[in-house]
Amino acid sequence: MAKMMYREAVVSTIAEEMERDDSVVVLGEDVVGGMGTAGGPEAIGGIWSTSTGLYGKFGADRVIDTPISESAIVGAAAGLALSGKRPVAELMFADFIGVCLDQIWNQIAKFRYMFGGKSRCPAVIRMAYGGGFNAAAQHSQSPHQILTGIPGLKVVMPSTPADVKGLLRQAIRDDDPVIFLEHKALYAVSGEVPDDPEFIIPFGHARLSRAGQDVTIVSSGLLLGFCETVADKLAEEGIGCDVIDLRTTSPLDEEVILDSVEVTGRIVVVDEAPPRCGLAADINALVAAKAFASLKAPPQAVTPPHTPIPFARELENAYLPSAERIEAAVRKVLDWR
Amino acid sequence: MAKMMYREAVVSTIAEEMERDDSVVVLGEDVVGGMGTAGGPEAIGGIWSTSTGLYGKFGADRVIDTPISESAIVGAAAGLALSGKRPVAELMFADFIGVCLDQIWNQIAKFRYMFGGKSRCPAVIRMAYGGGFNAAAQHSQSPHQILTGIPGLKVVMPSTPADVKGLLRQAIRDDDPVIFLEHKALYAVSGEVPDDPEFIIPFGHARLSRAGQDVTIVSSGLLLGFCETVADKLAEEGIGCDVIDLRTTSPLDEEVILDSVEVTGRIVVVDEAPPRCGLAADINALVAAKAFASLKAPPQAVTPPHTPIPFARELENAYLPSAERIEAAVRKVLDWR
Amino acid sequence: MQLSRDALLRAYRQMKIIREFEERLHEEIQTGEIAGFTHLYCGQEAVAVGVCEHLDVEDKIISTHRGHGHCLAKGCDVNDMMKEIWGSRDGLCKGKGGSMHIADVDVGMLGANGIVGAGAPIAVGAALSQKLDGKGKVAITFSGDGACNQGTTFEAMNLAVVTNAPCIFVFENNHYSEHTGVEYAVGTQQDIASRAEAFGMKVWRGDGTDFFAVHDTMREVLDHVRSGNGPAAVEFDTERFFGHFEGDPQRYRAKGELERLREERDCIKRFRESVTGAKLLTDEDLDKVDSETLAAIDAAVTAARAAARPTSDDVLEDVYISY
Amino acid sequence: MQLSRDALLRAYRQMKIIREFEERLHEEIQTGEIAGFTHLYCGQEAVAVGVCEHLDVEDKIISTHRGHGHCLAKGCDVNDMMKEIWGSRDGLCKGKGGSMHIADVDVGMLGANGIVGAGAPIAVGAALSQKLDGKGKVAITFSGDGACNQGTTFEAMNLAVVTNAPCIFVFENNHYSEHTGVEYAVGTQQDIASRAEAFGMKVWRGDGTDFFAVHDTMREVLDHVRSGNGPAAVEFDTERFFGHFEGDPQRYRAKGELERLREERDCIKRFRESVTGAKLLTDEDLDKVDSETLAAIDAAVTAARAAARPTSDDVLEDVYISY
Ligand SMILES: Cc1ncc(C[n+]2csc(CCOP(=O)(O)OP(=O)(O)O)c2C)c(N)n1
Ligand SMILES: Cc1ncc(C[n+]2csc(CCOP(=O)(O)OP(=O)(O)O)c2C)c(N)n1
Ligand SMILES: [Mg+2]
Ligand SMILES: [Mg+2]
Repeated sequence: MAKMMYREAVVSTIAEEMERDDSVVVLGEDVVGGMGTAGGPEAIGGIWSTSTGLYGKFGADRVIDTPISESAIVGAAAGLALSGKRPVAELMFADFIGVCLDQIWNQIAKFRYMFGGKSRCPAVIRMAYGGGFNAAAQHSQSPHQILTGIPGLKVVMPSTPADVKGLLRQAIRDDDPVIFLEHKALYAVSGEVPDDPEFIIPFGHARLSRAGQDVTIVSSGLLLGFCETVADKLAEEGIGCDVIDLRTTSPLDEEVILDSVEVTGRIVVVDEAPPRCGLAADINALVAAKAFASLKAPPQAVTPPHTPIPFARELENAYLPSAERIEAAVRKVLDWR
Repeated sequence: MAKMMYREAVVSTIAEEMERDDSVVVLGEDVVGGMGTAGGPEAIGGIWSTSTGLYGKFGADRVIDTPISESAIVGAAAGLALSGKRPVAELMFADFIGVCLDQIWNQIAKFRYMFGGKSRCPAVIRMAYGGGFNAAAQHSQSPHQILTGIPGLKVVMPSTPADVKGLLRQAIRDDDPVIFLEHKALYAVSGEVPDDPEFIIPFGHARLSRAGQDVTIVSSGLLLGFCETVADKLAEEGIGCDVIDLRTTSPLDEEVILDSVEVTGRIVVVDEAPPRCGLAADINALVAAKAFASLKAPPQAVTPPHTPIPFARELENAYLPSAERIEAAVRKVLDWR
Repeated sequence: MQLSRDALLRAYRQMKIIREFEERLHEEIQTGEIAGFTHLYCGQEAVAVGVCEHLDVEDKIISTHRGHGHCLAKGCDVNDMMKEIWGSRDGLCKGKGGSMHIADVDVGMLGANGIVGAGAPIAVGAALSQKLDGKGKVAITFSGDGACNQGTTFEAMNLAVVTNAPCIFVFENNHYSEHTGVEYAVGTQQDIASRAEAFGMKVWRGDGTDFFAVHDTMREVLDHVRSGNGPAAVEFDTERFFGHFEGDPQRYRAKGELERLREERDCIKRFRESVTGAKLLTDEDLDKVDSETLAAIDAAVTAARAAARPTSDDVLEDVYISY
Repeated sequence: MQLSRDALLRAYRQMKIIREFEERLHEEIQTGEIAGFTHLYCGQEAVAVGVCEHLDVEDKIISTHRGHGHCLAKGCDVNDMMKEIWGSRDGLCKGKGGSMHIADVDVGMLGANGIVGAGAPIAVGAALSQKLDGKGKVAITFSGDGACNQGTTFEAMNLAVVTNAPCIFVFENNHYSEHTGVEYAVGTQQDIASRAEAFGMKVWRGDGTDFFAVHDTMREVLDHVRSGNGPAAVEFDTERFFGHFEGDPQRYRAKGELERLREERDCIKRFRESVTGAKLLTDEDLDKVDSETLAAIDAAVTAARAAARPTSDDVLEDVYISY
C-alpha cells in the first residue's frame, strides 16, 4: 500500500500502463504544457496535474499536446483506437463534451455495433467533472447521465484514489470505449492504494462502503463521502445504512443494489446532476420495477434542482446535495407511514 | 378544421407566425434548397418539405440557407434570439445535436440563468427524430432524454398534426428556448387541424387520448399510436387504459400522470430511446416516488434495448417498441401477483 | 509515370466495379427491396480509385455517407458489401451498418460515416498511429464540398499540421451538398484547397474525372506525406451522376446537365478513350473487363438476395466486447 | 484621424478603469474572498477600448472567459460588475454568472463565455439580426489565439461570409492559450489573420498594445462592414500581464518576460507617452483620471463587499420566463 492523492493515482496509473504497453498514448490540451513557449515542454503541466512527467518519460509521439479542438481530440482518439492503439484522451472539463459529443456518441460508442462486431475501439476519454469550485454553469457539471445513456460506452466514476488506480487500469486495458469521470474536488484527496501492478477493479462491481439493514444509499464520486458521513451519524442512533458506491454507472451493478433493497426496503439515490432523466431516476425506476415487492417506502432521490449551476458560494452550496439534505431524505424514507 | 399532414402543419404554422411577427426568422441546411445552383432558390426544398415556400414569401434575410455547420446554425439562432428575434432553426436529423450540443446545452439553455434573468432567448430548434426508416445508428435516434435533462430548455414531442399546430405556435411565441422534435415517420400522417389562428396548446399539459380505469400508458410521438392500438384492442376485452400523450417532456405534466396512476395503480411508459437514464425511467421514478401508495404493480417501461440502432429491417423492427411488446407489458402489470 | 498494362487493367476494373455496383443499386432501389438511405458515388470513381491504387492494406482511409466507391477501391469485398446493403446477417457488417456505415478495418477501411465531417478527425488519429508505427504509412480522409464547412474538418486540419501527422485530406468537390451549390455554401469562391492551404499544409488540385490526373497528383501527395513532411490536402473537381440520395428529383440541376456530364465528364469514358487512343489497351481488353464486372455484380446481387437474414437475437450482439 | 481631447480622455479613462479593476482583483483574489476562476485581461486594454469606442449601445459584442475588459469597454457598470464577481445578488447577473459569464444585453454586451470558441457563432446570429434591422449596426466577437482553433470559430467565419453578415472577428493574439504558445497551437506559423482571409473575408492586422493603431484599424474595419460589405476579421498582437487564470505560476514565460512586457508593451504607458509627447493631454490631465479611477474602483470594491448576498431561494429563479 502507498498513500497518494486521487490525481497522483491518475497519473501514476497512466504512466505504469504506458510503460507496460507501447500502444497506450495520451492526448489533450496542455497535457504537456509549455509547448511553443520559452519555458518549453512541461514548463507546467495540465491544470489538474494529471499528466505531469509523462512527456519527459514517453516523448512527443505518445504524449500529444493538442490545440483547443475537442472534436479533433476525441476524433483522433477514435482513429488511434481503431488503428490498434489505446488512446487516453483528456477533456479538461466534462462540460466540454458539448463541443465533441458527436465523436463520443455517434462515433466511438457505435463503431463496433455499426461495423458488425468487426472492430474494437479501446479509447479512454478522461474528464474532470463536478461542482464545489464556484466555477459556475459551464465548468461544474456532472454530465454522466448523458454518457450513461449512450449504449456502447462504459462509464466510470471513482470516489477514492484506490478506485482510480484499479478502475483506470481496467479502463486502459478494456477493449471497449470508456468514459472516465474524475471529480475535481477529489483530486487532492489522499488514500491508500495497493502497490500490486496488476491491481484491477472490474467494471460493474459496486462497492459496499457501509453496511446496514435499514436503508440503502446509492451514490458515487464526491457525494459518496457525504453519504458515508450521514451513515456514520445514523449508525450512532442505531440506524444501519448500506452505502453503495457505484464505481461504474455503465455497466450498472444491479445485483448489489437490488440485493440491498430486498433487505432494507428503502432507497435513497444521491446524485450530482439535475433530476430529469438522471441517474437517480434510472436507479429508482430499476428498483421500483425489480424490487417492487420489497419496497417499504417510496424511492427517494437527492439531486440538485432542475436549474443550471449558479456561481456565488451561497447559491452553489444550496444547489449541491449536502449531508443535511441526504440525512433528511434518509429520515424521510425511514419515517414513511 | 382543415385536414393536413404533420409536415404541412409545421410549414403552415411557421408561415403564419412569420406573417404575424417580423421577428420570426428561419435558418438551416437546405431550408431554401437550390441556393447556388442552376435550378436556383427553392428548386427543391429541405428533405422533409417543412420549409417549402417560405423563401418565396419572406426572402433571403428571413429564410437563411446555411452551410453544413450545425454549431454555427444553433449559435446563430442564439445570437438572433438574444438580439430580440425569434429564430426557428432546423437540424435535419436530431442525431446531429452531437455536433452542436454545446450551443444548445451550455449556451441557449443557460443564458437567462447565467445572466441573472436579464436576457431572453426565444429560439426554437426543430429537428426530425426517430426510427422506422432503416436509416441506421446515426440517423434514427430519439435523443429527447438528453434534451429533457437540460434545465433551461422546453422539449416538445407532438404526435398529431393538430398538436404540431398548437404546440409549434406556442413554441415560436414562447419566450424561452424550445426544442421541437418532429417524428420523421409522422410527417406524412394526416389529421384535422383547427383553423383558428390563435389555436395554441400550452406547454406542460398532456393529452388523455384514451380513458380507462385499469392501467396508465404514457407515451409520445410515433409510439403513441401503437399505445392507442393496444388500448383499443384491450378495450374490447373490457380492460380500460388511460393513454397519456405527453406532448411536452419538459415541462412534464406530472399531475395528469399521477392522477391517472392514483386510479389505475399500474403504469407502462413507452419510449423510443434506449433505457438507461431515459424518459421512461424518469417517469417511472416519479410515479414510484409520488404515487407509491397507489401502485399495485411495478412500473414498467417499454423501450429499445441498450444498443445502437441497427440497419436491417428485421433488426430495426426487433429494436423498436412494437404494439406486441406494449401489449405484453400492459398484460404483465395487469397480471402482477 | 507510365502504368503497366496490368495496373491499367486493374484501375479500369476497379472503377468499373464501382460504376456497375451503383448503377445496379440504382435499379434495385426502385423495387423497394433495399432499405434505408443510399447515396451513390457514381461519376466520382476516378477519385476513389486514383487515390486507393497507391495504397496498401496498412494505409487507412475514412469515408463519408457516399462511401461505396471508397470501400470498393480500398478492397472491401463486393459480395459482402452487397449483402450488407441488402441487410443480410452475412453482410460485411452483419446487416447492422448498411450503406452509410460500411467498414472493414482489416483492409484499412475505417468506415463510411453518416455524420458529415466526422471522418476528418478520426483520420488524424489513424495518421498519428501510422506516425507512431514509423512505417511510412498514411491515413486519408475523403470529404465533400459540403463537409469542408463542418468545424470538425477544420479542427482536424489544424491538428494534423500541429502534430505533423501523415494525414491526407482529399476533398471531392462535386459542386453540391445535398441540394445546395458549392458556390453558395463555401464562402471562399468555390476554392476549398486554398482554405486548406491557409491551415499550413501543402495542397494540390486536380481534375477528378481524369483518372491519370488523380493518380499522378496522388503520387506526388503521397511522396510528400510518406516522407514525413506532415499532412497535405488535395481538391478534386468531380461530378456525381445521381441525386444526393436515391429518390432525389434533382431539380437543382441545369437542363441537360446530367446528359452533358455523362457525355463530357465521365471518368470511365475518358479513361477508355485515353488508353485506347494511346493504344495501351484495346476495346476488347476493356469490354472483357466490362462483361466480367457485370457478371460479378450480377452474382453479388443474386447472393445478397439469397443471403441469410438477421434475427431479432442479433440486435443485442456486438455492442460491447465484454459488459 | 485626430481624436478630440474629450475622446482621448475617455479612451484613457476606459483603459485605466479596466487596468485598475483587474489589478485590484488580482490583489483581492489572494485573500480568498472571491470565488471561482478569474481570468484577467490586464495588458490587452487597448484592444477592448480601441474597438468599443467606435460602438454605440445598439452594436453588439460577445466576449470570452477573459471578459472583464470587453464588458467594461462596452459599457457595463463597474459597480454592478464588481458585485457580480463578488457573487452578490445585486451583481449584474445576480451572482449567478460570476467572472466568466458577465453579460448586459441592454448595453449590447451579449455575454462573456466560458466555452472557448462559443461566442463566434452567436455573434454571427447577432450580426444577422443587425442586417435584418438595416441600421448599419454590427456584431463583434472577440477570440483568443487559442479559440481560433475551435471548430465553431471556423464555422462562424464561413457562415458569416455566406450570409454576408455584418460580423467582425477580432482575434486577440496574446501568444498563449493557457500554458501553450501560439507558435505550437496555430498550425499556420502564428498567423491567424491569413487563415481568416482564406475564408473569404477582408482582414486587417494591428499592434494591439497601441491604442491608436487599434482605433484607426477598427475605423477602417467598421466602415467596411457597416457599408454592407459583409464580415471582416482583424488580428491584434497583444500581451497579457497576468497568468492564464489567477493562481497560474506562469513557468512557460521567458525569464524577465513580464517585466519586459510591462516596460515595453504596456498599452496604457504607451498611450500616455504618445499623448503627452504630442501635447494632446498633460500628465496632470491623466493623473487626474488615474486618481478618479482608483477612487471609483475602491468604491466599487467597498460596495461589492457590503452588497447583499444571494439566498438559497434564488437558486430556483430565472431558469425560465414561464414554466
Ligand atoms: C453533421 C451532418 N449534417 C448534415 C447531414 C445531412 N447530410 C448528409 S450528406 C449532406 C451533404 C454533404 O455534401 P458533401 O460533403 O458535398 O458530400 P456529397 O454528398 O456531395 O458527397 C448533408 C447535408 C449529415 N449527415 N451530418
Ligand atoms: C471548449 C473549451 N475548451 C477548453 C477550455 C479551457 N480553456 C479556457 S481558456 C483556454 C485558453 C484560451 O486561449 P485563448 O483563446 O488564446 O484566450 P486567452 O486565454 O489567451 O485570452 C482554455 C484551453 C474551455 N473553456 N472551453
Ligand atoms: Mg458534394
Ligand atoms: Mg491567448
